[in-house]
Amino acid sequence: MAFEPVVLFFLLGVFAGLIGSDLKIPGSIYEALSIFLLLAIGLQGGVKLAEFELLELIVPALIILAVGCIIPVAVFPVLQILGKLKRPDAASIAAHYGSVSVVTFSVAVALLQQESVDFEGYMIVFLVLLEIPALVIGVMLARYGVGTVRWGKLVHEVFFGKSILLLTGGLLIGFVAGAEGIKPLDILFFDLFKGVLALFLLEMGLVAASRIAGLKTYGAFLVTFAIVTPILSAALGTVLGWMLGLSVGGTMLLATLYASASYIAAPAAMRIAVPQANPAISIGAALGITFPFNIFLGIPLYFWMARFIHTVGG
Amino acid sequence: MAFEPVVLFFLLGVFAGLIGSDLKIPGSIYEALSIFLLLAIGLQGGVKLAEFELLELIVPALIILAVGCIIPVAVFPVLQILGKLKRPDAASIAAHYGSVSVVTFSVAVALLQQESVDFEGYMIVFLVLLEIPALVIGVMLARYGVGTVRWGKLVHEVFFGKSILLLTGGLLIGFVAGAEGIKPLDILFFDLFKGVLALFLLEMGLVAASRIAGLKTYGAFLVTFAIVTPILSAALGTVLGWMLGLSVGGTMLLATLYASASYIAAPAAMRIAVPQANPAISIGAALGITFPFNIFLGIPLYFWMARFIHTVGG
Amino acid sequence: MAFEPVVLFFLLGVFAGLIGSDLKIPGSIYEALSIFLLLAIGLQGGVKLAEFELLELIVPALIILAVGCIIPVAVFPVLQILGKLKRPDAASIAAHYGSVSVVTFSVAVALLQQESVDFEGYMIVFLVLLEIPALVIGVMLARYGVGTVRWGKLVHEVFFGKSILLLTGGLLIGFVAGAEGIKPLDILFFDLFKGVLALFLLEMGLVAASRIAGLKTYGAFLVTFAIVTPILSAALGTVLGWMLGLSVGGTMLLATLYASASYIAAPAAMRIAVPQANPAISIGAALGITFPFNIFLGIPLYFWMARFIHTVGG
Amino acid sequence: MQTQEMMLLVIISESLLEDMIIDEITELGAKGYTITEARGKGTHGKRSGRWTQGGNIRIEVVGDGALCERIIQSLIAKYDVDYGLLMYTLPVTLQN
Amino acid sequence: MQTQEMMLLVIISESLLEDMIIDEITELGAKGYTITEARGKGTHGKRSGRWTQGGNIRIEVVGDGALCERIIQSLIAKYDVDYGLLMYTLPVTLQN
Amino acid sequence: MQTQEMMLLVIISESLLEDMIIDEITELGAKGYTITEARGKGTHGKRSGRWTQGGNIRIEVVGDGALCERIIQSLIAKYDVDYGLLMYTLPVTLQN
Ligand SMILES: Nc1ncnc2c1ncn2[C@@H]1O[C@H](COP(=O)(O)O)[C@@H](O)[C@H]1O
Ligand SMILES: Nc1ncnc2c1ncn2[C@@H]1O[C@H](COP(=O)(O)O)[C@@H](O)[C@H]1O
Ligand SMILES: Nc1ncnc2c1ncn2[C@@H]1O[C@H](COP(=O)(O)O)[C@@H](O)[C@H]1O
Ligand code: NA
Ligand code: NA
Ligand code: NA
Repeated sequence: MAFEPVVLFFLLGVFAGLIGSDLKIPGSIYEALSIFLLLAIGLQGGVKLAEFELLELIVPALIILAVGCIIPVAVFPVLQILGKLKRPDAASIAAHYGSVSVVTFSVAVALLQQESVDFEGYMIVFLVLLEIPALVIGVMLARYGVGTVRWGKLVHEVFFGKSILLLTGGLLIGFVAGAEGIKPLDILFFDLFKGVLALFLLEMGLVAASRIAGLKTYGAFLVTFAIVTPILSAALGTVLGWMLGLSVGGTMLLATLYASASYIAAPAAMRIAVPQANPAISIGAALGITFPFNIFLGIPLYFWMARFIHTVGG
Repeated sequence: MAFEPVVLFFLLGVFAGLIGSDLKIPGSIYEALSIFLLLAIGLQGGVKLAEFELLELIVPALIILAVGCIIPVAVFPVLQILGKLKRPDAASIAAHYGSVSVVTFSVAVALLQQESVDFEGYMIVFLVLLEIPALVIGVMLARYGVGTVRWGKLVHEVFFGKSILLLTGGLLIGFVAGAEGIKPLDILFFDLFKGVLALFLLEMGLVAASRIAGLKTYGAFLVTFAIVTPILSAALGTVLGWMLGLSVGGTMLLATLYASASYIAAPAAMRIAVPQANPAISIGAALGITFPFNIFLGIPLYFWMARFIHTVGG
Repeated sequence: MAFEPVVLFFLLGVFAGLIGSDLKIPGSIYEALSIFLLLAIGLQGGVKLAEFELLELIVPALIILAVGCIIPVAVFPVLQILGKLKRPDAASIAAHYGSVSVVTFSVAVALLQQESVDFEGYMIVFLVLLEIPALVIGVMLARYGVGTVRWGKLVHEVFFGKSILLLTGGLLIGFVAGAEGIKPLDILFFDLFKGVLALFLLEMGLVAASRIAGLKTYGAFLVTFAIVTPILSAALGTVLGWMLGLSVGGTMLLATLYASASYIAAPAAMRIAVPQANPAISIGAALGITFPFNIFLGIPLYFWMARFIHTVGG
Repeated sequence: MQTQEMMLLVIISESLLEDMIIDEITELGAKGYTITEARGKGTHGKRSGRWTQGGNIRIEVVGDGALCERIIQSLIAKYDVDYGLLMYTLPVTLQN
Repeated sequence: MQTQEMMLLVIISESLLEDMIIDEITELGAKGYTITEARGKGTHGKRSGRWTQGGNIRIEVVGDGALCERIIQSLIAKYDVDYGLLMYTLPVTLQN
Repeated sequence: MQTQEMMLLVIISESLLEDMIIDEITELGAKGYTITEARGKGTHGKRSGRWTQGGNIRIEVVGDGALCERIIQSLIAKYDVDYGLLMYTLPVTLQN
């Protein structure tokens, strides 16, 4: 199975966290690393996007968005009925799993690059688009008939929150400047990308470790949920990617996007919009189980699925 | 007109600031970026300086310094009489505009590099020298006949303040080590320079945005002042550069130095030495108007002016 | 004598510190730089280690460790009797000088690279191993017959403290991933290494400056001790390296390891385990005298010693 | 030099709420406030200041008793149930 | 709205001791605590927060008088001689 | 264990003044002090701690009433007009 050394840094972080080492990445460094990753991934997407006919992307984008909305809507009743979770918690978790994870996406891209597999550069646009609708659906599910939502605050939080802003900002700069204009920035934003991703994964490991302890409290249902949901979502993405005519790489990335759960944008938005939800449960599942599952087993699996459907389906 | 993609990051920052995004560069990262920029620019200058005969620089340096002192002296009465500003405010603003901006200089250098235009490496020495006299003049203007100045504290603040120290320190290290000795550091200090400048401009945009709001209070005079002053100062620099026999690139850089207004060294020094001055006015003008004007319109204009005078003047 | 430009940054830091400049590297940046250096040095070692037969290293490693233990045991009575230091202080200083300094090691490696001298890649393993036993000996010397030691806490502090953890973690990742797998991380962890070391030395200079003032209090004995000890320890290392059949580079690195004094791991461990010791004395000596001595005079000297013994001894 | 007997209200809450609490206390009439970054533990669990757990802020407001009372009432109504929140008051002497 | 008269204990000590002090006060019964990063000077010299000198932490514990007394006794016994430590108490009114 | 009734003086001012204020209070006889980084708003506008706006520092000095009074007088004379400055005092019980 395909293996990408960068995930070893995540393991190191988990180990350090579990044994209670005093290792920690200072908060401001973590902030800087995320700003870097978001900008860099946006720039990469923007440069590649400049080579495409934008209008041709509208239809697939709408389809990918619409199908993506199935995920939170489908998992919500599962969480309420099978998981016996309270409405706000179920809605909040649904939003996390409907949204996407930039770091999971980056690890998938790293794997494709290592295996020298091409992919459509505009996948990054879908990454940006998919961050949003699930959050809105989550809030609606939580508040249906109950109290009022501060939509203004929420919309602001989501659209102008730093994740989306840096991704779209980077996308636009890359698009406007083009490969030529960006060249003097290549060494910072492109060549260092994977190294920075490694450091980021180290920190993610430290945080995931602190989540693993809390998981016992939530029991077998949540663990199962956090592993089965990404696999099913990835299957949905694989089939859709294949039907839309994406390459093997693109198909695998769409599957990864659907399979990934947000742990940056979603927690912040849900804490504001659905404060009754316990953040420990949703982040615990997304970061403590789904994220490690995806980077170690999920991504190689989705890669295999994408190749499989392209071989079998032609 | 010549255009340098790095300024797009400034725009992104301004946009994020104006819409009230939660994006912010942590303070310690900002500190680290400035330390890096100052050291790197010093090193670059030092390496280039090693190729020159130092003694030959003394006369032009003295002329450039003396002419540079005209700027604060000339704008002070304008600010007092036309602008109706109080003496300490007029003096503080005079100091800001007499001093120079390292980031504006860096953007100008980036433009020259992109356009493959050569320049005299020792311009960086003038950057260091020009930081200082305007601050002293500003304090004298403010305190003339009024109270006592803590000169000791001020001189210490200016000469051993981190900007000057890192610039001169870098200059000396570059000079001593030479291009050969610096080579293993090239990738950090030279190749990454422009990427770091991009991140820095992002933060500058965020800060400028917070200044733009405050500008309404100060009215049309200050806005006009903050645009006309750099143009006139640049004209002075262009003529002087040409008379001193600088290349097109060197002439443009001297114009940019004269045109730029300090927003790091000057505010800190003025807050200590002229505490009666309202820092919001001077920083607002320097950072909210002059800085963006310079990087978007000024620098291309000064470039045009330098080429013009060299074409016409021969 | 061999000279490595990177030490100029240390001088700049010392100068800035002594004149009371406001230059400082923010704490979180310092943390990030150390994490980077430790990980990078571990990765470099791991990649090189992958080329060796591990079993063959066990015997020399044990010998190097055993001989290394002589240092703290030998200096302890000197400090107590000649230096008239109290038992806890003598023990704590013994631990500092028995342990090793990663940055001193890095400067030595930088010199070898600049002089294009090869060395055994597995030296980094000894760096990791040598951090530990001296700390244990130090605690035993301090507590012999006096009170109880919280060994659990101490062992945890030492083995799972971030220095050892990042060094060994990097070592393992480099070993598992190998040169091929690490390649996309090369530019961050290898090419930038020396630039980051330069920034780190700048901060070290700032800190050393604050230590130099305090040294007058401790007098001539401590200054002499802090210069003679590394020279004697280096002599021990030189002879041992030559007897073990190490190359000139490897011999010089072993001498440097023995000669270097810890100022990160040791102070933290001693503060916990021997709280009666005054940290200002031990850190003052290790950082204020031994460290600068080593990077300016010691390392070139140890290099000369290594070449000498290989020439004379054949 | 005249001194003034005032009330000091200390509010410890989640960093996330900073903007909203500041808007609130400013609207209710506070002339100023001071914020420091904090972390801690309470009935809503540990808030280590690491990113996914979130940190706390510690807000000080010096004001008269009535102002403090208004702020307390309003913050309790809006945030006490769902968010980490601790408030205490004490008398202080304002010196300038 | 009921308010409650409580004691506020402020502990200023070396960052290095954070884990140990937190364990201590939690075992002695504190329901919560708030920590801010600090630096300072005292009889154990300057603690600038720069790495090799170490920094301080400032811990606030709101509790009843007996709890504060237990914590004070225990910390004095364990840390007062060898480490930088300053503790003071004052009465506060808990508001939520 | 003896406790001691003391005064706590809290000074909130601009970070820029740190060195000068510390020199001042040390000369006036303070045995120690504790500093935390802060930001805030007052009559001199918002001090967000972002670089060009500058941040605040919050200084605590535990001392006797006379010392606090000396520090207050001196800081008012030197900095109250031109710089952001807030000072308040309260009685505390020193515990070690
Ligand atoms: N007894 C206490 N003493 C000091 N700080 C407390 C105490 N209880 C809670 N806190 C602080 O208030 C925050 C919110 O408290 P809570 O709403 O109880 O989770 C915590 O994260 C602590 O920082
Ligand atoms: N008089 C004081 N006022 C305020 N803080 C103090 C005072 N004395 C000591 N401290 C703080 O308590 C820490 C430890 O004090 P000490 O044990 O005296 O070194 C110092 O680093 C200061 O942060
Ligand atoms: N009413 C207040 N309550 C708490 N802190 C205040 C208050 N007024 C001012 N401050 C703090 O003191 C600093 C300086 O105040 P000022 O001199 O009024 O600008 C502000 O930046 C705040 O941090
Ligand atoms: Na998803
Ligand atoms: Na100028
Ligand atoms: Na040693």
